[in-house]
Amino acid sequence: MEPVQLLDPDGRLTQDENWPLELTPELCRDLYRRMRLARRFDEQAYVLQRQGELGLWLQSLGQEAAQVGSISAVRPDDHVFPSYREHAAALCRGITPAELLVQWRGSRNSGWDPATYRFHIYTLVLAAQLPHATGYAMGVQRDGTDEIVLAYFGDGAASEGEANETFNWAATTEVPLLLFCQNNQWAISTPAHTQTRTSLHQRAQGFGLEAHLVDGNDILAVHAVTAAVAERVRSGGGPAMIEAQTYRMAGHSTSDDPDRYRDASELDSWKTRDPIHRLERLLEERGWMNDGFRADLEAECEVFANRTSQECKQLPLQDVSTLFNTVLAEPTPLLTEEHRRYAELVASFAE
Amino acid sequence: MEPVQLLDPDGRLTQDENWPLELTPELCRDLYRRMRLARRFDEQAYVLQRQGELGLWLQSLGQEAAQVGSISAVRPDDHVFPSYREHAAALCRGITPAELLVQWRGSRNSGWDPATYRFHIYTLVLAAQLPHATGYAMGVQRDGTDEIVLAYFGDGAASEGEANETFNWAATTEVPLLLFCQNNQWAISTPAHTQTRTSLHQRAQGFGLEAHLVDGNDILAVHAVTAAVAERVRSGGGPAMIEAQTYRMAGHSTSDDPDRYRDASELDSWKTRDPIHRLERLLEERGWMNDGFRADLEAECEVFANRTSQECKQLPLQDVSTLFNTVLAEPTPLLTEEHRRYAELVASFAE
Amino acid sequence: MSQLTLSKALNTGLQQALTNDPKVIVMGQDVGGLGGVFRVTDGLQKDFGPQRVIDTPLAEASIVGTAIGLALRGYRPICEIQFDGFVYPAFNQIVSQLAKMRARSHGQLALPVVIRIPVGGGIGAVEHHSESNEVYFAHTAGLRVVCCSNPQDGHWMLRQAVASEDPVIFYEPKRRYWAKDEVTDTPAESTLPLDRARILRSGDDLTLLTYGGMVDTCQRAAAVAAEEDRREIEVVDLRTLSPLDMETIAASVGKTGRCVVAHEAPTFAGLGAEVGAEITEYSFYDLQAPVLRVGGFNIPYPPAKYEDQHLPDLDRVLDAVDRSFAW
Amino acid sequence: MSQLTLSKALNTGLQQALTNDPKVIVMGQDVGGLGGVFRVTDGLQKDFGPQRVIDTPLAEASIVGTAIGLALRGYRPICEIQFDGFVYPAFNQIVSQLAKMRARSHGQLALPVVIRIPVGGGIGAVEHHSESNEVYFAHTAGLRVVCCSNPQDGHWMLRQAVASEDPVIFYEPKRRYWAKDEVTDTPAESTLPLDRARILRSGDDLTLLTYGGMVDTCQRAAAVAAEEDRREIEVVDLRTLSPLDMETIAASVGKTGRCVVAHEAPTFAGLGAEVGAEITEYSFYDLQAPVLRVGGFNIPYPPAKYEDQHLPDLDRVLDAVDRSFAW
Ligand SMILES: Cc1ncc(C[n+]2csc(CCOP(=O)(O)OP(=O)(O)O)c2C)c(N)n1
Ligand SMILES: Cc1ncc(C[n+]2csc(CCOP(=O)(O)OP(=O)(O)O)c2C)c(N)n1
Ligand SMILES: [Mg+2]
Ligand SMILES: [Mg+2]
Repeated sequence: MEPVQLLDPDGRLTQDENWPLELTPELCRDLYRRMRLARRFDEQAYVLQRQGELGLWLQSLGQEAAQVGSISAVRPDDHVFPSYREHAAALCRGITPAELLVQWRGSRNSGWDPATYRFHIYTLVLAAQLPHATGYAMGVQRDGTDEIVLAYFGDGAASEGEANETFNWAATTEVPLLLFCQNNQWAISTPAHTQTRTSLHQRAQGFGLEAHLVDGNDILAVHAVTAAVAERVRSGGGPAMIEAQTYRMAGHSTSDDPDRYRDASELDSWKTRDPIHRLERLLEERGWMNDGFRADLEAECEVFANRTSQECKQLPLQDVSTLFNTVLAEPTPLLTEEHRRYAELVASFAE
Repeated sequence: MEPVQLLDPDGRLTQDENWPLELTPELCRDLYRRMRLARRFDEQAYVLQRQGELGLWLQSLGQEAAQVGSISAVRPDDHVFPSYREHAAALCRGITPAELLVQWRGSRNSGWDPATYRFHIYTLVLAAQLPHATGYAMGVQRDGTDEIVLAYFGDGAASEGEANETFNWAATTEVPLLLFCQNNQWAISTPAHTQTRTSLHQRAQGFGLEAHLVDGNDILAVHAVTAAVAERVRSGGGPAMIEAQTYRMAGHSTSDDPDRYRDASELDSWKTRDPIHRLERLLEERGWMNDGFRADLEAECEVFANRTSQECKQLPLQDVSTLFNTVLAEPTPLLTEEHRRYAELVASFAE
Repeated sequence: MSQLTLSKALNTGLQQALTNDPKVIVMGQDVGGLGGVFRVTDGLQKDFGPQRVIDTPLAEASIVGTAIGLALRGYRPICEIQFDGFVYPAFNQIVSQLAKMRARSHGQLALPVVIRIPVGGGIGAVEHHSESNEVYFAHTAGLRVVCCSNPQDGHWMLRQAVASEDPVIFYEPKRRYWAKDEVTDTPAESTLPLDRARILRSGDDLTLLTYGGMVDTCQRAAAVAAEEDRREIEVVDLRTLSPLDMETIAASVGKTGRCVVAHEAPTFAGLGAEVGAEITEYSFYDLQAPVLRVGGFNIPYPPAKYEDQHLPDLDRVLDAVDRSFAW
Repeated sequence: MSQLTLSKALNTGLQQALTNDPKVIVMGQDVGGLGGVFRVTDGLQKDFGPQRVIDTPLAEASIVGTAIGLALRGYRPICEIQFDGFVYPAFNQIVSQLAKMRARSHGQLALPVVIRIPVGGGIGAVEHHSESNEVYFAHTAGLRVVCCSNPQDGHWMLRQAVASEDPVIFYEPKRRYWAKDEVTDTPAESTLPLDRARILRSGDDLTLLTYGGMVDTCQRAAAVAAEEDRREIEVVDLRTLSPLDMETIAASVGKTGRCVVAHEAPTFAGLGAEVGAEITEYSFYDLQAPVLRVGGFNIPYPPAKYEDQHLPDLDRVLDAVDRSFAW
């Protein structure tokens, strides 16, 4: 099956009557801007890691269309359950660079308040967020509101039992859940064909989910498909799944060495399908991007990069007491005693 | 989709060119005899439980065609991984009543040597045997022999992560595994439609498995489909799945009270589709069952039932030392000491 | 005040919780029409409907995982795991998600989820149906682990667990489900907070610590010791396994100088080890003998016909008591 | 004899195991082309092919579950779990199947499966990548649980684990992967069986028991104590966590009369509790102070910037030593 595509790698619009999209300059510029900011942020975070300011960084390089295209197609009050590489999506929700980076700096395990952004904290245990998203959607269903839940996961995570239980549980309970898989072709060094024999959207269909395959580097297709499917989910059509074919253009993380397992030519071929590039071509061809917009955006990107650097370096450490106070609602006598003894020991050295 | 059916509930042969079956009196009599023996055994085990000779019994009543039809269609050297209700299948492999009952009497956790019968011990943790079957098939694959592995599971177990991981793992590794699901409509009190939205064979297809739906109360269909699929698996066609639609005519176990959750009319309707009954009709109609055969079989059933009773009541208890000696290859000092101390205590009371 | 079995006392506890707070949800395998295999949820679906008393698919990881999601949405789910030995598919969700969410979110996210687990042996069940796995969860920071032993405690501890902002692993000893006793409609004077142990019988000579299915055995042991050996044994029902109520425990052992811990779980790295290690630190100079442990053998739970040997009985508890006095 | 890092010593151990027995199989996520995230399986797939060094789908339950099946077929699989915090999806297979198969089959079925788990903190990793969960498995009857601390032990313990007929949970301390030391080509005189602890430094004043990533810290603590306080501390690397080598441990504590147990895992119901409880029973009258435990705090593993505080360091170990002497 061919993925849904509305914009080809050369920036030419293609036709697909099943997925209408009202194409406006504003929409295109907005999507383009968000992708550019996300990529600039990602580059900067990479640099920060190389400078030793972050312990680790997992780049979203190449997946901007999949993330921006999807999250921009749901409502701000739709709750999102990300995996751990959804930086572009997080930025779209207004999460700040500081909030995003603090986890990777090693100062916190999560940086933002999920309630503020309706964006759950990152989940590093693969697929573990998917039952959470399903349960949250069960709550929405019981509340009788018209929110939906959007959950991200990867091609690797799809092999976990919990991911497949989710396909099944969601299908049988008919919750308002939209499962969005970024198939970026790799799970660390493991190619997608080692994970699965069929395309993941076909698997989801087998469970009874409405499921679609979309060119994940075509932001117009991602946006159009997500918007249409989200509305069906919202209006009681039951849960659905979207598989976006995209590519992890960087290594798995800054600790990874992709040269050990994949050919440079593969990356080269995906570079010709860069998601930002093709929307840029469209904007240029249509004359929807003038010099002013271009210059403003370049400047905005640089400001954002600088802010990212600065915020990162200024990130505060919490007091160690937070560790003892956030295990349970109230610290237990054991924790209190442990904390007391530790403080005493530290104090004894300070003397 | 309609399940494959070769013999209708009234014992009339139907046509299905996709699933040829060489119908002989010998085959039909053999299958009939095995089903009758299995049912008689099952009834007797039920009685033994009610007499207090067994702690628990899970009847296979109504599932004889699914089990006998499938296991008789694979080779004796094909390794089988059962769940816990495969009594009819176990009997076909020559496992004795004593070996089958000892677990339910509470004297052992398993009663037979899996190597002798190429039939693994029962697994009570739902779906946990499925990765084992897959791994065993990986071994067969590496050994380069033409055995296949047959694994049984239920409609309830299919909801577990491990079952779905198995669908996926088997499909990607292309192991010689035949997954056989007895969809008996219930998982204790939970109906199949609470477990899954689609038919389970459709789900398996979504993973890329060859999968078929068969009337599980039609032993000819089960036998024909299993035989054909098993040969495809054997000849390198990759793993496959068969879903047999059948019915658990008894409660989940002797501890269960099915009246709490299901309508008597449902059972009545399935009684008209009894698997033994319909093959009997065919045998009668064709004149393949004379009085001698009938009388012999009745007698054999009674002998078997008596043997079942007797063997059960004579089941020995092992010495308690077995408990300490089968934890690891060698008992650890802790276990030795624990055993010694316990024996001493017991001895002190004997004095 | 009524005479209820433990099963019924838990049932009425759930009923109260469902009545008092519309956010409370009961979910699990066969909890609806069947009322659960131990009938603890009997009739609840009829009273509160299938939206609040949910018959789930057969998938423990998702039962706990979706409960976490429901809690994030503001609900208070009570999950039933059908038997102790079937909680392991949910282990990942419990240990890496449920237990850690508060810490991972630096206090922003609370998960008031209760996981009810029928626990332990003594009912002649087949394998995987008689296990005592409390220490896996006790060792896991971020969970409360409690175990009731009688109808009154079962009822009130369950209501307290539902009211708690923390995730609670709530153990119910199977062999006590049909034991009857008085249950009060309002908290009694004797009703303790969830994090306190209960002194069931006081005595000056030895402290016998236990919980769940072994409480009855230990009380009988104390009676025998009093009658036959004039030994006054203080019996403490721990009730809360994590955190431990060390105040009560230490006070008792400080007084008696001798201590035996009895549980069904294997002793090796069992809860008795923790209790023993802590007591020894608290009361080193007061101890007349090491804290002795009596537990199930260090083997996988044996076939039913051996459980009377495997589970510590009166004789094995009294033997440990004797050994303590003989030290 | 060569100077190897722990990672390389394990790698050559696997190489030997694969060479010596065609039934040995290495399997896990990214163990092939990548050679594992810690390079322990580096080059093995090239040498032994993808049928024997298997890049699996991303599903821990199935990694262990299919290894069980392979073992039933006569293979000897060595599974890699990528990080400690990702073993929980396989918990059901490990605890209810792998550990129990021998007992469930009354001795008929052996499962010679090794599960390698990089363990513990100290490498500045993100959450779930620094946990110490050994006690979950130590408490589980039917498993051997071991932990190496240096290249020579890593190499030989791994080969012994592969040769064992029992399932072995094999822990490798991450922060020691790049520590170099001599590894012999044949068993050295000092090579111990898998079920023995190793006395690393002898001393008469106090026994310091530890394992894995903490061994180095404890050896430094002993050196400081000797130098600054003239205290002779006996340092014991437990190596085997289940079963414990109580013979070695008890002999040491019988001699010194004081004992501290140090590990990275939280103390509550941690392995130190078991060690402490057993020692106290063995050596009650010899003990000058209670067995003291030093461990990670009883919290979920904290963010990386706090791990130097969370993990017991020289100061916390020495503080426990001081407290023991001050008792
Ligand atoms: C349960 C679990 N097992 C293993 C890991 C280690 N791990 C981290 S990321 C990763 C690959 C994930 O691939 P995918 O789901 O495709 O997401 P991507 O990294 O490509 O975004 C692995 C194996 C983990 N985080 N969780
Ligand atoms: C992991 C696990 N969870 C729960 C149970 C308890 N249990 C035993 S049988 C059963 C229903 C199984 O239904 P199904 O798979 O359809 O098999 P059937 O009993 O119908 O043959 C349940 C829930 C179990 N054995 N294992
Ligand atoms: Mg991926
Ligand atoms: Mg069923």
